[in-house]
Amino acid sequence: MDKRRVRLLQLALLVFLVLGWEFSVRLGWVDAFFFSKPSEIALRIFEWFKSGEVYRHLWITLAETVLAFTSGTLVGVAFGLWLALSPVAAAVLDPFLKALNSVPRVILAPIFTLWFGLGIASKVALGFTLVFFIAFFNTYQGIREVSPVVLANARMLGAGRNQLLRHVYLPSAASWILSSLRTSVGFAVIGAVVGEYLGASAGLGYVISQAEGVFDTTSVFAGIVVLAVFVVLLDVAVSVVERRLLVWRPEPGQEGGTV
Amino acid sequence: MDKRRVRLLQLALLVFLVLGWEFSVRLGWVDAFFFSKPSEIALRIFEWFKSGEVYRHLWITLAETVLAFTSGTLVGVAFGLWLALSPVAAAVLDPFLKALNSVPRVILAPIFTLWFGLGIASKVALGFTLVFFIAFFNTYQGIREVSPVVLANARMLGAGRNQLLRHVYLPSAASWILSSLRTSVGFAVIGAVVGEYLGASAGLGYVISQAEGVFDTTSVFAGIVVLAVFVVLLDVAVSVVERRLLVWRPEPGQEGGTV
Amino acid sequence: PEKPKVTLAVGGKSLVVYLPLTVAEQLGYFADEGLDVRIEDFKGGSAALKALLGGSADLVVGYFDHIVRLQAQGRDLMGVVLMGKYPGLVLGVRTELADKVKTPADLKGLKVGVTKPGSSTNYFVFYLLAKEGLKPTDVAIIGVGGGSSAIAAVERGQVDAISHVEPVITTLEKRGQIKVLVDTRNKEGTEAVFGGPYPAATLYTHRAFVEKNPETTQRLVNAIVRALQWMQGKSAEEVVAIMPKAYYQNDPELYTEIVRNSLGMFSENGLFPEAGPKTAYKVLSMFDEKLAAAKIDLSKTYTNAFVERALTR
Amino acid sequence: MVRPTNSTPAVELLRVTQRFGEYTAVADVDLRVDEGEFVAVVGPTGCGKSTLLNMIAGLRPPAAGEVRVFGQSLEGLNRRAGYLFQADALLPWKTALGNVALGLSFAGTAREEAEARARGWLAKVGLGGFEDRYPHQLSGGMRKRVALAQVLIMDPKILLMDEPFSALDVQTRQLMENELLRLWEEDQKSVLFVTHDLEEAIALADRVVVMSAGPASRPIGNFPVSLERPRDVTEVRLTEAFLEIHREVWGLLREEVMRAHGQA
Amino acid sequence: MVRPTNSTPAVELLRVTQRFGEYTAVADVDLRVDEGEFVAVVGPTGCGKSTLLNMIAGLRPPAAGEVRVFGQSLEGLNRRAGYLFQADALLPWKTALGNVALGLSFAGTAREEAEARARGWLAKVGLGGFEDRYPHQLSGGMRKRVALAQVLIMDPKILLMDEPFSALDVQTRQLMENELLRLWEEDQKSVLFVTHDLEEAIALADRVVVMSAGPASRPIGNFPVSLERPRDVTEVRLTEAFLEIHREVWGLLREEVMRAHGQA
Ligand SMILES: Nc1ncnc2c1ncn2[C@@H]1O[C@H](COP(=O)(O)OP(=O)(O)OP(=O)(O)O)[C@@H](O)[C@H]1O
Ligand SMILES: Nc1ncnc2c1ncn2[C@@H]1O[C@H](COP(=O)(O)OP(=O)(O)OP(=O)(O)O)[C@@H](O)[C@H]1O
Ligand SMILES: [Mg+2]
Ligand SMILES: [Mg+2]
Repeated sequence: MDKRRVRLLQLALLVFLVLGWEFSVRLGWVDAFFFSKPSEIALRIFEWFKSGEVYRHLWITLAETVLAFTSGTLVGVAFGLWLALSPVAAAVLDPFLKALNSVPRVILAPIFTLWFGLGIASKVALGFTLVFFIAFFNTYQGIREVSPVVLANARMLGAGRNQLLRHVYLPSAASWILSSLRTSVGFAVIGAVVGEYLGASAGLGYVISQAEGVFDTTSVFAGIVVLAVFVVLLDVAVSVVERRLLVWRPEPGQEGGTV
Repeated sequence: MDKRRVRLLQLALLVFLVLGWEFSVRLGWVDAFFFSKPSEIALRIFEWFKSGEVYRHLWITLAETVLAFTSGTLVGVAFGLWLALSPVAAAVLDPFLKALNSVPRVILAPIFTLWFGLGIASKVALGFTLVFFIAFFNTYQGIREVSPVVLANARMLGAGRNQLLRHVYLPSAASWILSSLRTSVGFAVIGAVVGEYLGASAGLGYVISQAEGVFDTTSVFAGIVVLAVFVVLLDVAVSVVERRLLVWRPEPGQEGGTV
Repeated sequence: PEKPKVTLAVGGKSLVVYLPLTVAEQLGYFADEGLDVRIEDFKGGSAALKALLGGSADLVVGYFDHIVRLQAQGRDLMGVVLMGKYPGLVLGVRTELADKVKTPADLKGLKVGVTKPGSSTNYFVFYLLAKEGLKPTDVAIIGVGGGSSAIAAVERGQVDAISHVEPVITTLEKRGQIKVLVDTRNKEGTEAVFGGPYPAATLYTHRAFVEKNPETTQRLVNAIVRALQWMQGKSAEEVVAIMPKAYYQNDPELYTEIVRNSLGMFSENGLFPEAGPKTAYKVLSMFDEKLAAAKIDLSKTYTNAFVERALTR
Repeated sequence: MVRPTNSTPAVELLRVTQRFGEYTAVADVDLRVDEGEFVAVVGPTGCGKSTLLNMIAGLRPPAAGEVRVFGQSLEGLNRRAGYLFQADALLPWKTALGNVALGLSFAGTAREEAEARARGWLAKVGLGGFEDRYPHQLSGGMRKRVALAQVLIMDPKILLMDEPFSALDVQTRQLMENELLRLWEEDQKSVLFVTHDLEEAIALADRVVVMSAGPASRPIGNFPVSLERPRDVTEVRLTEAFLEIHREVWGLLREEVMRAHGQA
Repeated sequence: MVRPTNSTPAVELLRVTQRFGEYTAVADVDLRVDEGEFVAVVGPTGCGKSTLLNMIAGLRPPAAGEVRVFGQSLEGLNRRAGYLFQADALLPWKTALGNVALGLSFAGTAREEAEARARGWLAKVGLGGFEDRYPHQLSGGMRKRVALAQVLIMDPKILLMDEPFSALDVQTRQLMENELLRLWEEDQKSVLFVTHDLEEAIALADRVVVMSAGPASRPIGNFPVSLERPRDVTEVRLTEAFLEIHREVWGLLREEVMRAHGQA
């Protein structure tokens, strides 16, 4: 359970996976054309960073991801709040939202290009449509899970609508909302990268797309690895927020007074 | 709040949207090349069903969706359960899962084809990778939200590990898991359709992809509409399950004894 | 035949460059040969190629370029019948800029849209620039995607010029958005640009497959050659008439126009012209050091044997 | 000291009925709490005492009948009332201090002032030094006391209290009872006090109302308590008058409970 | 009837300490419950009574010291004990019947039998007819009684009860108390009973343990109750011996509470 052991296990797992991959390729069990080789991928990433060419792409993808993530989360949470608190609106809009969520975003790319051009905006829009729904559905459910007693208490103490939101609904739904963040960090990145992949002039998705065009699997995987590391870092940021927001919870095994 | 009023409002909203779309196109505010016209789309759908050619595609997409949805949910829930109950495994695997969730599935399509061939399996795999993460993250969080007192009580009553799972963890996480189903129905469809869109010989995604190749926006939208209706129907099925599983909850405004 | 059930992968079946494939399918030529052909449609030729390499498809209908590239990576692929003699790549410029930009040399400093960075449309631009003595970095290359997003990009003024293929080109022309600068949909254009024929849409596969299934290969080639011969002298309307309704129902006029603009591209007999592969290699290796460094035996990239046998029937 | 019977009662229930689905919890209840009156409600468990309070608080409108507050028919929440819930109702994400200061901050009191007053109230309920604890870090009795402070700090005209002291030890309980009486006497509050402790009911109230066993429970006894005010809750228990009322109420209650258990 | 002092105690705490972060709730507690003994624990609210029970249940191992159950050092959960929690601990997604039958079904009893016995227990706690209600549809006192049935149906050798009857009206409470005594007398159960009702403690127990106020609370008084068995909880309260012990314990407790409140 202690931190160091966890880190060691992670390292061991990582080494195991990487070596397994390397040797599967070297022994010809899997095809290097499709999977490249970890050693080459590492080299490629190293070169990218050494030459510095990757920074520009990374920066653009980061900007798109962060924008899609924050805008999608904010609007999704706001929408979730609104609908959870307006049963009629929720009942009316429910099928429309479900239907919208089922539209494959890849197909919408031309419309995004038309509306938002080829720059950052269209990628953010794509990521937004993924993040929004995850944040929305979780917030909606989170709000409905608010303890009726706590809610009644706050109302009796004179809380107005906004105060209920701030002091009751949001803190209560916090673990739902934070959980949606966990899922949607990944989806924000996907939105940005797929957007770039479909049409762009910079960004990691662009790099990957270009590499795919010339069958350069090494660069494709190098791009994916950079992406993944990047998401893990973003997730650490979310975790920090989570720990700060949820100080009030009993840590498992520390629930003395309540039990 | 009553059902009929909701249905009427939905109808009104639908009519409003459709008419707005139709007239924006007819008046030249938006370009029919990109947006087609609702009237034409309706006609196209009508023809599809009349000629019966759409059934084969629909059937395949349905099969893929249902398979991706059920397999992704089952494995995601099982995995969520496992990790929520094994803190060490959770701590170790956490960054790996986050990293995996950030890999754009579109880029993986060739690998899925490699592993699973061109048939249904590769599309199911694509949908699976979307549904899995949503189900996983929600289950994981849901399990950790179990009330410590209720848990302690069940343990004192002699519940073994499996019994805790069945009688405490799963029912308690039910609303989390069900909420993830809401989100992931849409993503299961997206997985299937995007899979077909990227490479297939049948299915709605294939139909859409063909239509895109010849700039047949009408068919593209017709495909999207059929899809959307299809998801709304699937969602109704999920709602029925939800209502059956959550009979034990106070309906809002009926919490007399508790308050 | 050795393998009556065949899976063909194609990167965009409804694209007009692959028209002969649909003709053969629609007219039942594969069935006539006793073959059960299943056509799997992919987004893009490279995805189709990957299906072949991964073993889920038996043959690919795709661009000849890919054979050359993959030969350099040690994959022994070979073309068995040629469908398109000319690559069909077109460079157009936005109508507003038409009087300023008259040759590729005028592109300097402008934004040029291509389907995807690293794709044929991209190298086409580089090639044209190189011919004018310009460097690839003299323009900004922007990926605009394959379908209607390309149209959107031009119409919104996101790019100044575009290097693309059908149906984007004709659509843009009809909408009055671009003026064509360089056109390789026909003999004159192609020879002016490349100095010779440039093989394009090709039916290809692993050499091993051909050696293992000569009969199946022969029958596939027979069907394609028959389709190419059928197309000779047909008008665009006649060709469109046998196409699946889904291809033209949206705008029959536009589709017919696209077919008309493209009919000249198709090979009349399926034979690879001897100079073709050389042109392709020359062009490709200009921008790909690995390719330039690789020793490629171009005679191994194709065979005319099957077509010749088909023609003698 | 007998309180004057005011003309408009603070709370008035007129033939009030409440149902949960098929089950009728309380039926045809008439009840009146005058301004400044302290009414205790006792009754078998599950008879519908909390249900009554919920209706008076406006949390769940009656299925039939009318609730009047200071003469006006109640619509929505009862803004004049403070409600100490039977169940745990603290906000788990706020510290003890935050919970007590909550009502004031809702009302727009400046943060410092709200916290200063909350600190004072926490000390009054014997929880000085526990300001920064979250509810899960408090014992059951401590949580109840925080909830008490949370309601009392708002100084409501009507106090609805659902078994407020049952989780407290006898002595703390008496301290709290005396505090409550002091507050109530200071400014004419109207109190509706649910308890299972008959002695507590008699010691505190002007009037003890006994509810019948459910279903369709209603008041079946009404015992005015004419003990001197101000009272000390410990001492008053030893008086003859006290024991007299106690015997009466006890007899009635006992019958009801027996009836309820016999039924089952 | 004085119980024989058995050689191996059912529960034994040896210099047990429990901390929550910086806060030491209980310190150096020595406590012993013999087999068949009924021990009541009283103390100021928040002193650490629930904390003690949690340790004996094995839910939270002590920070220092040792818990022994029937002579063996406790590792993990205490499988011999049944625990009636202070807080609501019913499974919200099970009906009253399902909740009561739960322990039996965990133990592998066939469904019909488990349900039949659960039905019997529900009737015993006066809730016949409420089998199909979910917890949120029950009143506070009803939920407590369901929890009681849930624990008692398992017939544990050691019973840990944290204020089990405080939400019940006096009469129901006495019924339950008598039922508990009957069960306890039938088969040598060891009971550790936390309550705030001193009379209840004395009426039921063989021994009353008084805890000091927290922090670092520990037992400061130990009063054997040598009243005749079997007792009737109503009648025993009137005896002289009862009043004697009551006065003693009361005095000690009062001091503690005053100290606690003075401190704050
Ligand atoms: N949501 C509900 N659905 C169904 N029945 C309910 C609901 N809420 C309360 N009841 C029933 O109404 C009756 C009265 O409940 P209430 O909580 O008012 O009792 P009470 O007098 O406060 O009891 P206690 O002293 O145990 O708190 C009970 O029989 C209870 O089962
Ligand atoms: N998780 C926790 N974190 C910090 N302090 C805690 C925690 N659990 C309990 N405490 C503290 O430990 C002390 C004892 O708590 P406990 O619940 O055992 O009291 P108790 O004697 O059962 O009180 P009551 O009679 O009110 O139920 C209290 O001061 C409480 O604040
Ligand atoms: Mg109640
Ligand atoms: Mg306690």
